[in-house]
Amino acid sequence: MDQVIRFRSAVALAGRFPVLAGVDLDVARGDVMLLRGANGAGKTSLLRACAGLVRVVAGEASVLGHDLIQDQRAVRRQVGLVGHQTGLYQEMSPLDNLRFALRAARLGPDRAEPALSTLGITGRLLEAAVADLSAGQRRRVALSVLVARDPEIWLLDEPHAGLDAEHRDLLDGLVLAAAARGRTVVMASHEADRAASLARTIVTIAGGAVESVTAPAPPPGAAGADDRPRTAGEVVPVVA
Amino acid sequence: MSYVAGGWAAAGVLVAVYTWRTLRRGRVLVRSLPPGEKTWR
Amino acid sequence: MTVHKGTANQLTRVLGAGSLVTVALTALFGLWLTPPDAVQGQLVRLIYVHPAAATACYVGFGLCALASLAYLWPRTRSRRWDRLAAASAEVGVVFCVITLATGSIWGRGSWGVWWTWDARLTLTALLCAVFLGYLALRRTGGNPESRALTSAIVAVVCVALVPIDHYATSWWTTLHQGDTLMRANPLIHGSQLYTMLLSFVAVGLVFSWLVVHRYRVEVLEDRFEEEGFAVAIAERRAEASAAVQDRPAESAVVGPGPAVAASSSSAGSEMGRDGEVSE
Amino acid sequence: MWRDALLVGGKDLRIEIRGRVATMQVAPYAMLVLLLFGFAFDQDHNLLTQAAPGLFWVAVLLSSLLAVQRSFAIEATDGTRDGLRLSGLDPAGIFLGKVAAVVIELVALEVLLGVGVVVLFGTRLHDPALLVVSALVASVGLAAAGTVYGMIASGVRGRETLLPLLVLPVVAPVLLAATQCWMAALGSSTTDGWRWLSLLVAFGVIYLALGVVSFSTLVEET
Repeated sequence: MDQVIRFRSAVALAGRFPVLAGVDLDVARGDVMLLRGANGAGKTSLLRACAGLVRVVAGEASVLGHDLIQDQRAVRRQVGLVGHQTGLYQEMSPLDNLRFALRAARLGPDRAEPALSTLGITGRLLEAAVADLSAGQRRRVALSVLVARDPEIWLLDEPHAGLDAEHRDLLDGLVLAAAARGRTVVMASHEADRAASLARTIVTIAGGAVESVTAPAPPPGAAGADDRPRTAGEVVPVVA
Repeated sequence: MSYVAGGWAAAGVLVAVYTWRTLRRGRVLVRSLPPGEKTWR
Repeated sequence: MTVHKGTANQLTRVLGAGSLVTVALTALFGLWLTPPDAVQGQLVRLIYVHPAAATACYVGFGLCALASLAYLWPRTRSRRWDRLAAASAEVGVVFCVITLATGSIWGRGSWGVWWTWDARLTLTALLCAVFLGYLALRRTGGNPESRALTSAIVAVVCVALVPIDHYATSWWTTLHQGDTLMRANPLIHGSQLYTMLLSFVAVGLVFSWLVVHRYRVEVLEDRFEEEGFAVAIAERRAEASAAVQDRPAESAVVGPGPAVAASSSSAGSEMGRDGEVSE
Repeated sequence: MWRDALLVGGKDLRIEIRGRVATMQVAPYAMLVLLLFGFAFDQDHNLLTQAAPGLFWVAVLLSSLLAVQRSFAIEATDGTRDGLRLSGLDPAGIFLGKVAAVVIELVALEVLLGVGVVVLFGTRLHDPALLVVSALVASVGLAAAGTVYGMIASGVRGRETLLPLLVLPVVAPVLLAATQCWMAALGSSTTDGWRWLSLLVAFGVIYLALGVVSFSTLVEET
């Protein structure tokens, strides 16, 4: 299977704090991977390391064949990250933001409008300042940048947060369609049931390292599963 | 003559204060090293 | 096996003793044994401090720039150069302040003013301000590698600007001051000359002594950062197993093995740690 | 690089035109500084005319700090810093684009202030070419130095106070040279203005080259 992300004992720092303390991770092309873990476990840092934003200082790390330790910049054109922050210029309109991002990525600015309308940003919203949009709308604009760029790897950090039910379904559809096109999706989410139903692989992170890698659970229903004894590597059903 | 004294004193005081501060910083750091390796190296 | 106190060793003891002796000799000759000058009178005794301090200041800044260049050059990149840059810049600033102070006092004595917009004086003051900015930048913390790189860039630029500052201040002052304040360089000779040379030796020794000590302080601080880092990684790894053990203990016996290796439930690991750096 | 510079510069100017922060805050601030100088010198007309170039450039210098701070404030909201790093733009292009945007803002400000100086202080013109060229070159120098240090300062704690501390001593020769150029251009001194202009050019070239070379490191490390 074609491997797009490979981490071995990867360590990354935020200031002097080791946000990643020895991560081992393999992601295959076309995978939809869910990262789980408590707040501060290192999910966001792992996503940012994949995007070449957090420097890996020890161990091995390569994404799409680029060695992140040698050069963390080369990979950036081929990945897209939607994080807690939208990365949008508040004073500019969604359309201008998208056109800027597309031009920067050497893509045609005419992709902007279709991508925005995919996520329901149309009409008056196209020209309004991003600062005047609601949080959910801003998030949709940020996602439309990803849709317009359609990078090799989609890195999503809490993608469902702040979206209404309709747009959550829309997002799920986009993720599955991307995976079907051969894109790889890695997302961190606390929306366990929703994300787990999308995911083909579930990775649990704790203390800045990968704790377990499992296939997704059968549909939830085995409530109270927490009480039964567990063995290593066993699938932990996720309780909604 | 008082200018000469002032100039020399100013230079002396500045060097003395800086020396004291640097040496003390070093000493404090060395003291907090783990036992058995009480050197700056 | 001697237990060293502080950042001293044989080298610094020799340097320190040499500094003390030469400084004492310079003071003895400079303040008492040499005659007053024909033109400057007693004020000439400042010549045994001011020029040597000014030289030390420039040497410090130059050394900082050279060390920064060596750090920026990929083949010679090493934290040693960064430490040397930090140490020499700080000692350089100390001597820069001494230069400004003694220069100002000398000016007051011979020209009657504490400050004049003399080209060299202005240049030195500008350099002092520039390197104070450099030191402020160094104190901002953050990742040591990033700090070393950015401060090395800043140091090289600061020194690269010296020629521009030099022309600016000298053209400017020749414009402003019709009456030249250039001292007719008093011809010094004999004991005065030797004392002045001695003062350069003394200041040179004090300078190197201070830089060595300051460099070692930097080594120690780096070391504490790195050791703190090793501890932090261990703690970070321990978080994972701690999260498992933190769960309400079903029994008094905390079983190792499978329970630890198993993935922790999201509920269990949610407790205990919260609001950490997740960016 | 040039393409990216145009893109980033255009983006910064577009934001400025939409937000009008610099226009509505920096320009009034600069005018206010001029007005305060007028108060401080107590209507001594000769003195003000003599000092006008210096006062003008001090006002520009202080405003350039604000312009640079603004230029990096827009890169600091809601993850736009990461956006810039992820965008794949050439760092040298980002630098030149941001410098160009600041230069255009500064030149606009200088036109406004220049009119203000003439009205408030009543100065006369002697050598318009020198006046315009030196203003342009000095603006480039100020913007280039400001952008380099703005980038350095934007990543650290206490950036609001660190930026002036880093920038002001460094741009002091620009203040000196630009003032001398203007004094020559306004006929209030007999100094050789074109010689001072060469100093401004040297400063601008040094800082533009420095920014182009170092910006990739600075974007990554701050």
